[in-house]
Amino acid sequence: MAASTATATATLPATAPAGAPPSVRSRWAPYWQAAPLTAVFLVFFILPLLATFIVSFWNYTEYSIEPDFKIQNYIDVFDKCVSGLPDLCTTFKTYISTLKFCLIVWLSTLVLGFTVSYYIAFEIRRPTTRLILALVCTIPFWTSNVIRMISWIPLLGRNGLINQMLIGLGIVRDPQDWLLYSDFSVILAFVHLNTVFMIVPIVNSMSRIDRSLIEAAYDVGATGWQTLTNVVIPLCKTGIAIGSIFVITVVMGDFITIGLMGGQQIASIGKTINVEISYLQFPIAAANAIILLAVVMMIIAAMVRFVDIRKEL
Amino acid sequence: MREGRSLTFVVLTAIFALYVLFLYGPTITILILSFQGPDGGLTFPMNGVSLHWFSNLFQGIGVAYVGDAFLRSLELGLLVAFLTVVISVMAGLAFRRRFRGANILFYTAIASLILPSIIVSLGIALEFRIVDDAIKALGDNYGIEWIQDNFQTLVGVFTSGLGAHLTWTLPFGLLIMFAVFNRFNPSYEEAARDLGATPWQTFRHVVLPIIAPSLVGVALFGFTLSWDEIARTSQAIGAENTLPLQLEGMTTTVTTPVIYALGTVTTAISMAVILGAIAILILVQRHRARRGSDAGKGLV
Amino acid sequence: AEPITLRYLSTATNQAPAIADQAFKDIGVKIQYVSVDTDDVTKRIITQPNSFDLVDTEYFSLKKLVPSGNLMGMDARKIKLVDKLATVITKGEVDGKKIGDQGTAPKKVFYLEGQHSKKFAAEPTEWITLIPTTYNADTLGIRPDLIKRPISSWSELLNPEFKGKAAILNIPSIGIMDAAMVVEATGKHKYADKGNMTKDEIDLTMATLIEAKKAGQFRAFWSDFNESVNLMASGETVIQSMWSPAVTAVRLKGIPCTFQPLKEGYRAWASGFALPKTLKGKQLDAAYEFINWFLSGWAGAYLNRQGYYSAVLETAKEHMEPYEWAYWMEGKPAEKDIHGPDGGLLEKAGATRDGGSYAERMGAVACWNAVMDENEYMVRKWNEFIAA
Amino acid sequence: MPETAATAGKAKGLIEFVAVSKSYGHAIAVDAINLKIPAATYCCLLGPSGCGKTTSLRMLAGHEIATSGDILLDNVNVTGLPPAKRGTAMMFQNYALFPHLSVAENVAFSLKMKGVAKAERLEKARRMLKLVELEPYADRLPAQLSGGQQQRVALARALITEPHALLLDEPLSALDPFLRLRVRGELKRLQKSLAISFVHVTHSQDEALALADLVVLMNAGRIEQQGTAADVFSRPRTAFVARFVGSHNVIDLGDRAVAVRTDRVSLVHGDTDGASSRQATVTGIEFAGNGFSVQLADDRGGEMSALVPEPAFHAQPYQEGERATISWAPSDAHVLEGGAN
Amino acid sequence: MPETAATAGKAKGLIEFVAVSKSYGHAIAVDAINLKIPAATYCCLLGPSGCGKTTSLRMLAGHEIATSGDILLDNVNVTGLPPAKRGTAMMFQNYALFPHLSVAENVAFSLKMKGVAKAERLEKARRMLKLVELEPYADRLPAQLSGGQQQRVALARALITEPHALLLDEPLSALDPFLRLRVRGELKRLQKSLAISFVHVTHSQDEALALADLVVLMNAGRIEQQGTAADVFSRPRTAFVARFVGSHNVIDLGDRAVAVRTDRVSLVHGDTDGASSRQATVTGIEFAGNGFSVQLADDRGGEMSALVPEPAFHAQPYQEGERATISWAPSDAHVLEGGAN
Ligand SMILES: Nc1ncnc2c1ncn2[C@@H]1O[C@H](COP(=O)(O)OP(=O)(O)OP(=O)(O)O)[C@@H](O)[C@H]1O
Ligand SMILES: Nc1ncnc2c1ncn2[C@@H]1O[C@H](COP(=O)(O)OP(=O)(O)OP(=O)(O)O)[C@@H](O)[C@H]1O
Ligand SMILES: NCCCCNCCCN
Ligand SMILES: [Mg+2]
Ligand SMILES: [Mg+2]
Repeated sequence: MAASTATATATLPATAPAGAPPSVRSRWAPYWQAAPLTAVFLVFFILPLLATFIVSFWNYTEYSIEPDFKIQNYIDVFDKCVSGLPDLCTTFKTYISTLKFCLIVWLSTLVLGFTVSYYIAFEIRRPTTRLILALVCTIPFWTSNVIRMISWIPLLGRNGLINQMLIGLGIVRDPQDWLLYSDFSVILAFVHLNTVFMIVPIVNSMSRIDRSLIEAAYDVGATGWQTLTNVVIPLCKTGIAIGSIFVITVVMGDFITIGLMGGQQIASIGKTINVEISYLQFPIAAANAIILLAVVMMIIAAMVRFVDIRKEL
Repeated sequence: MREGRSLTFVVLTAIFALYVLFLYGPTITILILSFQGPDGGLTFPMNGVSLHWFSNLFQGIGVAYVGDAFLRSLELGLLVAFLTVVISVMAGLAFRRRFRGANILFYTAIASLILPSIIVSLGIALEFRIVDDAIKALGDNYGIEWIQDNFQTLVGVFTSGLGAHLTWTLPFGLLIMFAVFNRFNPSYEEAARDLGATPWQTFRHVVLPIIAPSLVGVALFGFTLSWDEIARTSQAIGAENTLPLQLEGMTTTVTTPVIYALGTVTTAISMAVILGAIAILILVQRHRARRGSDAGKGLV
Repeated sequence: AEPITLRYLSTATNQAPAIADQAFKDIGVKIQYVSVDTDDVTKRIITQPNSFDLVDTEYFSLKKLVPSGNLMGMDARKIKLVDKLATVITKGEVDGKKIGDQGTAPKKVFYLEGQHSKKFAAEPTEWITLIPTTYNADTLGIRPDLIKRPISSWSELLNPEFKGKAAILNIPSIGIMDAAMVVEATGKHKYADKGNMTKDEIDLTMATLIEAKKAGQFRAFWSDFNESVNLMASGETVIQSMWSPAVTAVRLKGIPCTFQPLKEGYRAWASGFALPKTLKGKQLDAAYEFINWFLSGWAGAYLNRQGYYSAVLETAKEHMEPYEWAYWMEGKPAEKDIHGPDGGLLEKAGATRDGGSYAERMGAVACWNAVMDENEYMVRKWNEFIAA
Repeated sequence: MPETAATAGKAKGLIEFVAVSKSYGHAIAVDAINLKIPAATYCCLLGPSGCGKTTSLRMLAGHEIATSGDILLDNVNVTGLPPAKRGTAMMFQNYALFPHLSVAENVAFSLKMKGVAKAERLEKARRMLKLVELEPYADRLPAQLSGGQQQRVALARALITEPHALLLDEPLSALDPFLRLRVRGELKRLQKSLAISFVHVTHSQDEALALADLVVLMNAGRIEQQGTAADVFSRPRTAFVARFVGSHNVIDLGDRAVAVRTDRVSLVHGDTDGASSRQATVTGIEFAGNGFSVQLADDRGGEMSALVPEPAFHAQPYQEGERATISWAPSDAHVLEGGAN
Repeated sequence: MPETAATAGKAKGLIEFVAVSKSYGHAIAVDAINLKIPAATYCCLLGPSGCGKTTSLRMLAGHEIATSGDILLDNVNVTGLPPAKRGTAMMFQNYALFPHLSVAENVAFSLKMKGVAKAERLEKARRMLKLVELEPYADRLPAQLSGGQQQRVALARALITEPHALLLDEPLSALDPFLRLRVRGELKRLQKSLAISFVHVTHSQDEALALADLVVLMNAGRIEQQGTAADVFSRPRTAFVARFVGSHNVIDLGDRAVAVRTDRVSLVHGDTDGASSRQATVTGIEFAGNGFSVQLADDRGGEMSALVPEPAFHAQPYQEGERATISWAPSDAHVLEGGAN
């Protein structure tokens, strides 16, 4: 345990001033150094976002989009959303479906990711072992997502390995349909693809927790669980937040996983946008994108209110 | 924390093992099924064992130009990795000092990371569409023949596609560089200047070699992210597909285990790239270590 | 000299490497396939008309494609076999008999007023929109081993008996027509044109689909050829709308599958070649040369052996064995084993083709794949259906 | 000295190590040590880096499990007990204050863990903070305190558990020299007023000298010498101790080795004969505050050093390179066990 | 003392600070200091944390630009020159050895920057390494060296630039106590043999005492006192200096304040009258190696302390709480400027 104390001190956040560079140097250096980054974000992020915003007010036909200023696209998005109540309109239903997946996947990846991170960061003492286990968690990341997704099909299908096993073991008599092309398979694939996004930042946060803090908690009588809730969790809030933001944005914008694993019959806002784009309805797709952006930003803003993400850097 | 192999440890080990099984289950399934016999299908049971689907794959599977897509993705990935390193390092250096707009730039990077990819992708598609239209209108209005005859679009793997990938990899690169420079001791640079190095020499001979291992990390990260990117590329790619997009197309069009063979091969290649990079790092470190080991046995 | 390369845009199923190889052998033109899904073919023609030299797309998309002005009318004078093109496409007739023309029947969109016109011509002109490549009549595919009773109507698609085991296409404009076939079969409503519904008809049709979806009728929606094969072969579905060669593909795996003729008739489709407006010079010449080659028989025979129908039947016949022709086109029992274009065994001697001869099948067409005037509304309703 | 306090009725903190060992794999960090620290004793653990000080302390705290042997605290065998059940409290080198909790919450932490109601525990914490004169800082976060203040918070957090023994691992090393002096005075006062034992690991001899009732000097996992500070510093048992505590000349007399304090030798100019003396060459001169420390290379190959009082030095200064004779009274030389090495 | 070296022809390193100030925003780190360090002088900068030592050193090195004032090195005004052009070389606290370069490459770094050919620069580096006795380690990486060896590499790397002045910021603080002693001897020897000036920032009085020809004691951005070590330690100019260097009683005599060394006061048991004396109560006793330090609270509210030699203490030990009288010879008391605060 003395060894873990030693590594803990080694990984303490740098107390030195944040790498303050020599003070005597050209004042202009930061500007040209930051220029390429600025340029990339300007051309491929800011302007596209602006274009999306502008186009969301344009008109469109089957085969063209035309500069205009009309809010019809937004009205269309919210078609019957008020008048149709108490029945939910398509947009609300789609958001509820997307948010439902988001919540379930977020909770699952959080619990699973946190547990695995805790195991790696606190239960494993040798730094090399820790590194290896962390690598083990990230290696499947290098197989194409699409292939990893479709490889669930031979496992989960009506005649898949799992069903054969369940029937073979006499656990069920008939093949279980809910294993594939269902909410379950979508969630499974999401958890499978995204838990690593939780693990990496949380392990990172946890490895910065000074081991002596844990000992100090035990020393003054905290149980393992109390140490977890009173010390570990508060201290890796930032990692949790970063991981959560990843998972939430990925799930909110997804259409591929939901499509492939949901048999194309589950709605997601990403899929709506995607369908609209394939029918060249860029303006309404843009309007949907702007609304999605607003929703995601609200979720994240709520999250960031509790945590200072920059602290982690 | 104290008595090591506690119940917690056992339970957590079990959970971890299950997680790893869950994580690798599909990968292993692919691996096994790619060795299906010639008559085997996409699902279990195995119908013999063979290399049939691999040979099938290397003969070219006809439906699509996977080989071209593969090379294209490789090129794009390497370019993205390279640009991510260069741009992130430069920006990392910039952020060590105060400059106007630093905060906006930082939050833009964060926003680029957290914005749903489909929106970024759509935005890039729209932007290029508008620019394309503008150029064509220019051609028509001024009767510029070259434009009328030849110009089609600016969209492409190495224009809009590259940009889309960079919006995804650069924020990661930047965050890693923040971490790297946070831990970078500025007295190395002062020492270099003290010893007469120009700013460029300081960077070239001191900063760069010291942060080099992290840069390998950034490059690997950039490559992997690009190699497997779909959502951001989906709307912003031109006529030619990247490998993952091609694969996505194939999932609906290929009915044979050749797709698993392809999965196995791509996994093997990405693993080779990554393990190769790690091996190089280890070798370099060994080499450095060895230089000194014979010098003096009596380490004081 | 450098061989000319043509970038050939279409769905993956339209892209047989053998055809490309043969074309290169015969005329020295290199074909480079660009494969995307059905919707994306349309999208690319409109947004990236420079990204291909030749496109194989469907007639129903023309309503969107022609107004974009990105395609050129094909010069009929340069198509050697223009007079031999199947009348099913050009006139909507089989052996002189009119067939169903609901939806975007090819004859409605076959000619343009001028080479660069954005309007379809009512009468034949020398500017053709698409030179047909393949066409066929789709119906339901079923698993007779799992259903174990005769199926004769589109209404069975939504029969609760097959709850969780049915599928339709994920392409909204086609999926809704399958649903319309069901609605008509159940007698709930009679459409003036299933391929061009009014808003009310769209609402009604979608309501039917939504009801079925909520009841758990569908296993999954498929987007392309092989996905439909996989669903059927793995037993995920037992009844779904399908393409003829896909049914053959399922049977090839040793799994019983029938391309079931139904009393309400077929939903037909046709695809064909178009050229981007900007194609010129040697590329343009090569494109015409390739199209002429395509119609000259080898490719037609190849397609016919796949189970599609080719555009010029006479030339295709020359490239097929008589027993093959009898099996594929005349609905006769196979005299010998039937092999696919890749040489694989498709049917044992003695088998007959589901649905019978060319005339029986194409003669029973009820409607054609279509893009509706209310397309935008339809897409919105489709999203509603998905969200239900 | 410790006896006085220990004999008082309420004195707590009688600590016994009985043949306690700790090994990590094959490496033995602590090698069968026996140690008895009377109740209410200020004990300092000294020794070179890696000699096992921290390990011993952590075994006592329960953060490390002894490989063999027993540890007793106030006659209870605590060898197998968890840290919180032992009656020890630990003050960590970097204080290990919970960065997300306020000063008061840090101090109240152990009470919270026990389920004490919020108002009550904060009240108790406030009283504890008063003791360490930090009441006004109760609502700050640790990062907003100076090193010395953080140190006192850590102290308060440890003391609120009412330990029988307080264990401190290099508690002063992070403080600046001024603060270090102040805080060490406070520690000593506190220990006396609480009448419990403090076990304090340090690298610094000054600290040990100033604080310890009992100095325990370790070397390579074993206890090399224990006793009062004066004992250890004036009468080192072995050459190792003599060298470690410094200000001693270790002189090899052939049959035995002796140690003589550098302020007990006398130095004269030039070569002079005599028993208990060495001829030598001056190799360096350093001012040492209370005199000049003259470094010498003695002719038999040893290094010696003599502290010459200021007036004497000024009267007849030494120069580098000059010859000089160093001599000592045999009564000032005491014999070292185990020779000169 | 420094004069002897400075007067030698080749001696280098005459450093002058002329009204040099440095402010960060509104905060003044260094406040118009004037300082002249003769050539070939070992100068130690001492002072409490934050008093401006590092800032002064860095201004001299050129890593910080003076807000106002001039800095001269060997009569050249270097105020505006870049670091490498000044003739100074800096040794950083953690040595800042380039971790990716071998020892030889580290030492040769400055030559490489100048474009000296590889063979030549490595040869020169090798000669430099010989000087610091590290030749056999030329091919190692810094991480493979002990702290003391690293320190010598840093030294060699600095010295290869043939500086007129070597600047060291707490060069010994990272070393363990044993090593610290050894290395400080080496530093002093080197400085003498090179006959250049060393400016050495330290927190430790021992270090300053042992090394410095010239001690500069700073406080809050100003120089509080400068002089030989003996000067500063025996004759503190102000109460601040007396307190900082310790071992002094600062006594407020009403009209003036004086300082008396704790080893120059005499202590007797009980209350006794007399001039130059104070009645007091014993508040603490600490062993101090060469005697016992007795802490007293004098009846006028001051705190005092007396160093009682061991034999005297043992003959008549003091107890806490006992009354005692402390007295001093007026000749041992010297007057402090600025009173007792
Ligand atoms: N977890 C561990 N695993 C292996 N060896 C260890 C471990 N902890 C300590 N050691 C070894 O045990 C010995 C004693 O270490 P310990 O930390 O007790 O020394 P210390 O006296 O506190 O030293 P320092 O003064 O440097 O803090 C050392 O040789 C150390 O390397
Ligand atoms: N870059 C800076 N920006 C603002 N203030 C600074 C900066 N560098 C130093 N200071 C301030 O200048 C004063 C002098 O600092 P300096 O580092 O010179 O002190 P020091 O004597 O070296 O202290 P220490 O003994 O702690 O190293 C301090 O109050 C410090 O806070
Ligand atoms: N080989 C030509 C196959 C064409 C298949 N296209 C089917 C489209 C059905 N909507
Ligand atoms: Mg220790
Ligand atoms: Mg400093």
